[in-house]
Amino acid sequence: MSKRLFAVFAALMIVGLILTACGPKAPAFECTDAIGCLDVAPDEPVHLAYMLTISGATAFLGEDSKGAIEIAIDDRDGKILGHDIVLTGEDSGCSAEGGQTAATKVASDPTIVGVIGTNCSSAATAAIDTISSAGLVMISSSNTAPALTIEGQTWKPGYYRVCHTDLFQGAVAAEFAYNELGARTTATIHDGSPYADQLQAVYAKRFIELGGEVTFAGAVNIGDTDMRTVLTTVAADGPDVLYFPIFEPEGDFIVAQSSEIAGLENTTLMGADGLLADSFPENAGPNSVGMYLSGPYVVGEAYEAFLAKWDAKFGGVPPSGFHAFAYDGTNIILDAVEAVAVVDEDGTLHIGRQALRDSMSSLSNYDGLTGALDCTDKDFGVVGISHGDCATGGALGIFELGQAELDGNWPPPAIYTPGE
Amino acid sequence: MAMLEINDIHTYYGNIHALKGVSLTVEEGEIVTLIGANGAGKTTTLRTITGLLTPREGSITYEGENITGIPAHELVYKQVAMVPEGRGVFAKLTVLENLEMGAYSRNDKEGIVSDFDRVFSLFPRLKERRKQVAGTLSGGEQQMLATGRAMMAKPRLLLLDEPSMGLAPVLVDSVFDAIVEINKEGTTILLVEQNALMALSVANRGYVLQTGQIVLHDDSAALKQNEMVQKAYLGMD
Amino acid sequence: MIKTLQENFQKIQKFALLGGIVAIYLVAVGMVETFAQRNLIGTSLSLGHAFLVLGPIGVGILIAQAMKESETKSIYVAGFLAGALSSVSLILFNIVIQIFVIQADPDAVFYLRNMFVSFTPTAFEFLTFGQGMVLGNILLFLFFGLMGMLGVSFLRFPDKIRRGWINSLIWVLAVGLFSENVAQILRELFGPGLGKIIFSNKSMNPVAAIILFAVVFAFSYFGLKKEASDKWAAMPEEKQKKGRVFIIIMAILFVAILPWLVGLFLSQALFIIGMYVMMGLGLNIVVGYAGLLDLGYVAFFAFGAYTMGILTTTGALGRSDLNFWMALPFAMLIGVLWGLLLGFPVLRMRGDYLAIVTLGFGEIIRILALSNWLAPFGGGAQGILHIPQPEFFGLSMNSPQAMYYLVVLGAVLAAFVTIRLRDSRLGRQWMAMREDEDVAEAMGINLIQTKLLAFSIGAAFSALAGAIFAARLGNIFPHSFNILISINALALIIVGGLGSIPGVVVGAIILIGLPEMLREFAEYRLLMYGMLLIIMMIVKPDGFMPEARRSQELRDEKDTLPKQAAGTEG
Amino acid sequence: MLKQFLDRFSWVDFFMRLLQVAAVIVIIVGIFNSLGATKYTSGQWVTLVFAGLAQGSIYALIALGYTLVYGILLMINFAHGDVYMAGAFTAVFLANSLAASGFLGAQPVISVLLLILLAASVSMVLNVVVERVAYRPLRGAPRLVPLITAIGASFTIEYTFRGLYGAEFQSYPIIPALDGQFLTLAGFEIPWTQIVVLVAAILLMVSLYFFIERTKIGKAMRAVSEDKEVARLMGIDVDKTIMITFAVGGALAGAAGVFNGIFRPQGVFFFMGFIPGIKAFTAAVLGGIGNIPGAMVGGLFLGVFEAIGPNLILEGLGIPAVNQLRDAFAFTILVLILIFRPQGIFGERLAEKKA
Amino acid sequence: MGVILKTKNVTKRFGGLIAVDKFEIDVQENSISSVIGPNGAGKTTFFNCITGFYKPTEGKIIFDGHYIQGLTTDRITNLGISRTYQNIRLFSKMTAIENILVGQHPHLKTFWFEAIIKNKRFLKEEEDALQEAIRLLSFVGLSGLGDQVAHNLPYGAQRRLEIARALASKPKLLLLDEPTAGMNPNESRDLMNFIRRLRDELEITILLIEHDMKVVMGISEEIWVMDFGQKIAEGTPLEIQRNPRVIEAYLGRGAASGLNLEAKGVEA
Repeated sequence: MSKRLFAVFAALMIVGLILTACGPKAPAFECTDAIGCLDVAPDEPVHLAYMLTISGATAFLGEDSKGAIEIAIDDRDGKILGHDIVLTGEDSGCSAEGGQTAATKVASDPTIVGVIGTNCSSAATAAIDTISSAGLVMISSSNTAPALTIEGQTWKPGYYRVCHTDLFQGAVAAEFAYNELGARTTATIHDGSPYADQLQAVYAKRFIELGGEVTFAGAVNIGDTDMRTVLTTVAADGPDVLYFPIFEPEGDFIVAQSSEIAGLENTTLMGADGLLADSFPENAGPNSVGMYLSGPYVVGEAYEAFLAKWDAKFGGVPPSGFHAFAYDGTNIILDAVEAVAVVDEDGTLHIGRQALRDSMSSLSNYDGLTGALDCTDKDFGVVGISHGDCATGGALGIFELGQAELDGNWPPPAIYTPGE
Repeated sequence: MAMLEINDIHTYYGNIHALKGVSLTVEEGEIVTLIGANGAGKTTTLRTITGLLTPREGSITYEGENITGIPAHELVYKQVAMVPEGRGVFAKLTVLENLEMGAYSRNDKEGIVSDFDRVFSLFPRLKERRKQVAGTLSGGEQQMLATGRAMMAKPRLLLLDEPSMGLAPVLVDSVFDAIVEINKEGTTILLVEQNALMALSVANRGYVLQTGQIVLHDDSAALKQNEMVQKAYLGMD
Repeated sequence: MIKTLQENFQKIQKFALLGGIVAIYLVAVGMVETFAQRNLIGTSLSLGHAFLVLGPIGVGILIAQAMKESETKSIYVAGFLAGALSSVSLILFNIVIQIFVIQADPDAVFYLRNMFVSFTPTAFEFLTFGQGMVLGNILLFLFFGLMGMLGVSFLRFPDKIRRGWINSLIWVLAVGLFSENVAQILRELFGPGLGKIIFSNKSMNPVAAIILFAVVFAFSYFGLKKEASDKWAAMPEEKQKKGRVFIIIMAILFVAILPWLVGLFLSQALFIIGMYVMMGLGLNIVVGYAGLLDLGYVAFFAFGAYTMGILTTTGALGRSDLNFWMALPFAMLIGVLWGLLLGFPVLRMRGDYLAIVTLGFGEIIRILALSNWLAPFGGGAQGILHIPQPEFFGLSMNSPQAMYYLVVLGAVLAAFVTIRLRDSRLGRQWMAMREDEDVAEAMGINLIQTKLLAFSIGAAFSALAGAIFAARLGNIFPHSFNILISINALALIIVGGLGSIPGVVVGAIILIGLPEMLREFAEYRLLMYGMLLIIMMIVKPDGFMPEARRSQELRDEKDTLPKQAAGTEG
Repeated sequence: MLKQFLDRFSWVDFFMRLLQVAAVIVIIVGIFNSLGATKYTSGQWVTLVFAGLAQGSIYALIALGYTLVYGILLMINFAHGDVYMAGAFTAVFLANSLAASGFLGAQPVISVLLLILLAASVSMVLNVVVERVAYRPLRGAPRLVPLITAIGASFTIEYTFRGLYGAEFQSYPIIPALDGQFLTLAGFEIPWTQIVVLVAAILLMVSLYFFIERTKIGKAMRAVSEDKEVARLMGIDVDKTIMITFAVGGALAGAAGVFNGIFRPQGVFFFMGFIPGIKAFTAAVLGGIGNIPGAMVGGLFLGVFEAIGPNLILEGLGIPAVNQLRDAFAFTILVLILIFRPQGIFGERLAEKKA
Repeated sequence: MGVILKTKNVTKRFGGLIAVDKFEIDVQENSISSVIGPNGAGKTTFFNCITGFYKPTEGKIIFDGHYIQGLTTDRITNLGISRTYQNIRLFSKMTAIENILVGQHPHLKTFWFEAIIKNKRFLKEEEDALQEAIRLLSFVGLSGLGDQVAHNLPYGAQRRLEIARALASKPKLLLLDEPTAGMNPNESRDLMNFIRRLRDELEITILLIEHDMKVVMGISEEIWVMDFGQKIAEGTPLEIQRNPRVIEAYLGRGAASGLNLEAKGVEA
């Protein structure tokens, strides 16, 4: 090794050592938390992360949630307990491998307090293990797979969700169809996503339990544009109700093309929260008049204000229907941080990770954009014990679309809620 | 002033030095032939002249104008045409369409029509087959088509690359007859040929190319008598 | 000088237009605005700035290249001019935003933000440095001019300084860009302190940046790398040999301890890279050696994963309760069988017909896995859940670090088999078939056998990768097996250099590793990936590590013959 | 005799034959069962066929771009589906403005022509730029290299447009003049939108055919596709001709984007080109890639086949949720056809050019 | 000396086009013979029928006691027919040695798995094959060029390499398709002598397609003349040169009279 080379190495080493030596002094605070504490120095921000689907065909889901998270942070002027809030994000995609990789990224950053995400249940299924063992909390705006919060199934400590599971929504939709619409036959269509598949299965099960008959359980693929073939198959039996809990644009195609198919004249169309966005009637066209959507019953002044903020910040309206959950989820985490953080005199925060989980798990009667939320454990009997399911199910409703919605009125009136 | 003047061109294929300083001239009205072994650089010379290749050094002057490195398709507009080696007819186009492509550089509709007749009178076989797809022609007919197609550009200088290659002996004569005929009508010809005997018998002058360099240059008659040429290219001992 | 400028004005205009297009593109797709939030150094230099100046700096470089012969001073002036002119597009952009967005009524038909989502007041703010319409645009103009001069300086500084400071700049930007990963590595090595000092909120501390800049500059300026390599060359043969052995041992050690140096996330990235190396090696046999363009390679990956899932899962779909190690050979075997089965119908197809048919197979398999029809066997849309992780002497390999070793082993196995086969009769058969199928057959080669061997050996590695993937993930869904995997695998072997084994590794690091490290760029990640593919192929069409040919006739005296070559006439 | 037979016996041929027979049997059984069940009315079949034709004409227009480029450069322009998206995505904003201002209702024909003009120009320019940036520097590179840049171009275009126009879904407005209008043909009702699209697409295709066959530029394109070097010797500017080819292909794709918006207005977003792109490529291969009438027929064939196939064949085999399998079915048909005819429906036999 | 290759009634149609029309030849063992005829007469198609590239529409081909019509190319090669191509078709990105090694394929027996474990048999066979390849390389006069990538070789060397590759399969019958195309008279003469050596030293039967009449007449023992797919004449060089049909359809008067002298000159 030449002398000069050595000199440079030596200089590097010295600089490194000095820098290490000058590191922050050990805090006086003593952490007693079971899974450790997170310390935020006075000049450091509180670090939130999101894991959403930002790229690919489902990017609109991620954009929807991400915007809501940013608005939630803006609502606090970007500050919590005197610290800035930073939001960093990972693209988890709508896939298991994306979820897992994003989770390892998040888990390897010890400054992160909590995670908002994921959009897709498959991503969450693969991420939950890593997130949980890293001591983080994670709250989802649109994971609806029931297994995620059921003890003994996929659930792991630290996982929460704001949205209702398929078990609620599918059942509500089936009851509405059977009881209110008086339907006795029904057909379903899913799009191959675990979400829609699950939801239509729950719906069909409940519908049969009520005494109805499922004439056809069909499916399309994400990316399909021509729904005439599947609609023709549906039309062959002429069911009373067609339930298709899928997303845009496939849902748009089904609605728009249904009028071309002979035999569907007497079939009522019913979609789910995947279509509950204000762009839907405009996209789907006049056929959307008279159809029903099941979904979160999000109304009220707070929500109107939220939409106004969205319009100001991003222009237009959110691209999908889960933003309100993302907004609530962000607030739940931040509120929990506020509740459990120990503040030193110099402004240093100490956040016990287990304490944060406990705080979130004990949350009840929380007044969110999406109604009253309750994250405590619940017993679902046969299904199992559920943890971290914040949605009460009370915030679900069935909406009827009319000409007014087509003309730009949003949201549509809820004509049925399960309590009634 | 010579019609075509090539001055010390060096052409490379990648790193391969194919032409190492070739110089030659063609006077108006002549038939000049370029003979040499395979790989000597004959085709490379023609390709460099027409702009399919660009020389790294040296210059090419055509009628006093520097045409070094000019894109091949622009040279045609200066009435220089080439019949490529292996004929290169457009196999899926009809005979007529092939000829039309030959006249691509021209816009004078009447002139083109009259040149069709000229080509057909030179090669009557083509007239019979003008609606036929060129790929179904026999080798000799394809050579006629390729030559006729080049004539459609109304060239003042015609470059011919191995017109006798792969032809039956019986056809070689008629191809060379046509070359002489074209020349008589006023087209200058630079002929690259493997068959040195035939080439020298129609050409006024000849150049001998060896491994990328001109080694000999003389009148055809003199070249025929040259001992080296006789041994190497005419196959006489 | 004026004269030189006049002479070159056309070039200046042309390059300025080019730079302007690049600049407006980056702004219009929203990259500049989005990345303005992401600081590289301190709070003043953001990634948005780095993107913004790409245009003018590039213009400067082009100018310096095109005007090589001119005197230095006029080149700088030309660079300034061209850079400044390239800002015109952005000035126009600013005016458009001012009129059609900021001052327009959001409900008006011509309210441009309805169409162009990145035409935002924030972008305007950023581009005008917050100084308003007039002053802001003037500043922008001057700033771009300076950046043009900066670009010129890349080529015009004295050589030593030039190299030094370009290297330093690259290093500083790279560390700023990969701050999270660098910080993570520092954390693993030195604890949390150092990283916190160098980075704050992903951005590099200015002092640290200056130190890094200085160090790299010193390295380059004093030519330490060259000195070292000169010394190496001067060493006696024997010492070099020893040195080589030492380096190889160090490399193996490095690979072995790597996951523990880089932490959880980068280990996961390494795991994915390793998986793709394995697949790439398999696909390299099919495409690189045998010349069969296979766009449906993901199918075998899926078979491996599903076999692993079905054989080991404890869920309802489980068919047996094998453990990972027992299921692994079955996964490979199933891969091989399907390689044969799918290879069969396409034996007679060539080139692009083969490509579309294999692409079709990939899709068919995915759709079937998704279908209600086969859901009783493969779980349909719900996938297969709860696939146990492998155990190694009782230890569950549930971390990416542990699985990393598994894929490294798999990749080494794949490389070993590939090398051995390449240098054998079968390898020559494949290559002959790739060069000319008909002539290869006329050499007595049985094409059917040879093709099927390529398909099935390639499939075996893909299935192996799939099986490991399933075990790492714990859950598999049909959506994971989309065409992107085939495309990635194909792209990485071509970018690396078709037929080259080190090329597969390099390709995987660039095309799989880099995007993983750049995850935070989310919506622009695939955009950059796409551009990267184009640029890399244009710069290096033969790949980064083109396949090398062995010397066989003159085995010991390498390079003694001068390159024999002659015209390709004829 | 036996020995001679055994020498010539090929397992591949045997299995191919077996596969062919099996496929035919399965298809016949499927059709027999489906039709035997009389589940669908003849009106429903006709609906499907016409929807398939309209869809197929869009495939065909995109496929022409693939085939033109393939013919001239022997490369798969993988980004072509995204070129289609670019036109459709850009024109949707104009379409909505036209609808909002009422012009679309008042002057539907002019409006649609305007839309086609805009979409075709955008796609055309984009395709030319892609050629200039991503393909031209690679003339003469190994064949797989342009495929990779094409894939790169595909990503670049998709995410550029996502950056420009956002990730939301847009929809074309419904043209009032065609809304809910049906043509009654032999007692069957067919939506006018589909008829318009089909007729317009066929018109475009026929004019393209004449352009290629009759005009000087068209002939030059054919000449270049056969031999670039000789074409240059004829005075044909090869780069320019290739550029024109890309321009024509791009314009057709852009027009297809608007046609798509007429008969199926929803789902306009940055990823919309991917699947039609692959389907159109499939159609081009079905027809014999490089062959222009082949691309047209291949497109229409694929459109109709995937529209009626699942219900007609798969359902009769007792498979549940058949529509989910439509793409798998389309690809299976492709594989079967290529097994029967390895060169596609109209392709030339490659095998005859062996030695 | 027996007949090594016999074709009976061989016909090949492409659609309506008859490329080869009931063509019959008998090639004597250990002979050198030629098929000549105008361009497009069907000579190469005929070769393709023999080597299995095409399946003859009708007719039989008997090689060394086997009926080979309709067999796949690789089987025919394994029976002992090898060929070169009109336009050189080397494996252009492989080295010269590798080209020859591929040519040896019919004689290599190791199983692919042996290559992975590198057992003794594999190593020995590879070494032997390599030595044989080097020997063949020097036989065709290309020593020292073995590690060159084929397409970097000079034209003449490529021709010779193609022959070496064809020889590597140890054929009984070698088909040469225009071997002297693009060669000057000197080179052609060298090649003629080389072909004779092949026959004399390796005892290979040789069948040529050739345009260079000096070569054909100087070297062939028997010639078949083909025109429009049909055989219009057969016989010794002398008989062919005098055959009026051949002169009319193919040779032309001038060429025929000149050739006689030339041919004699070569033999001298």
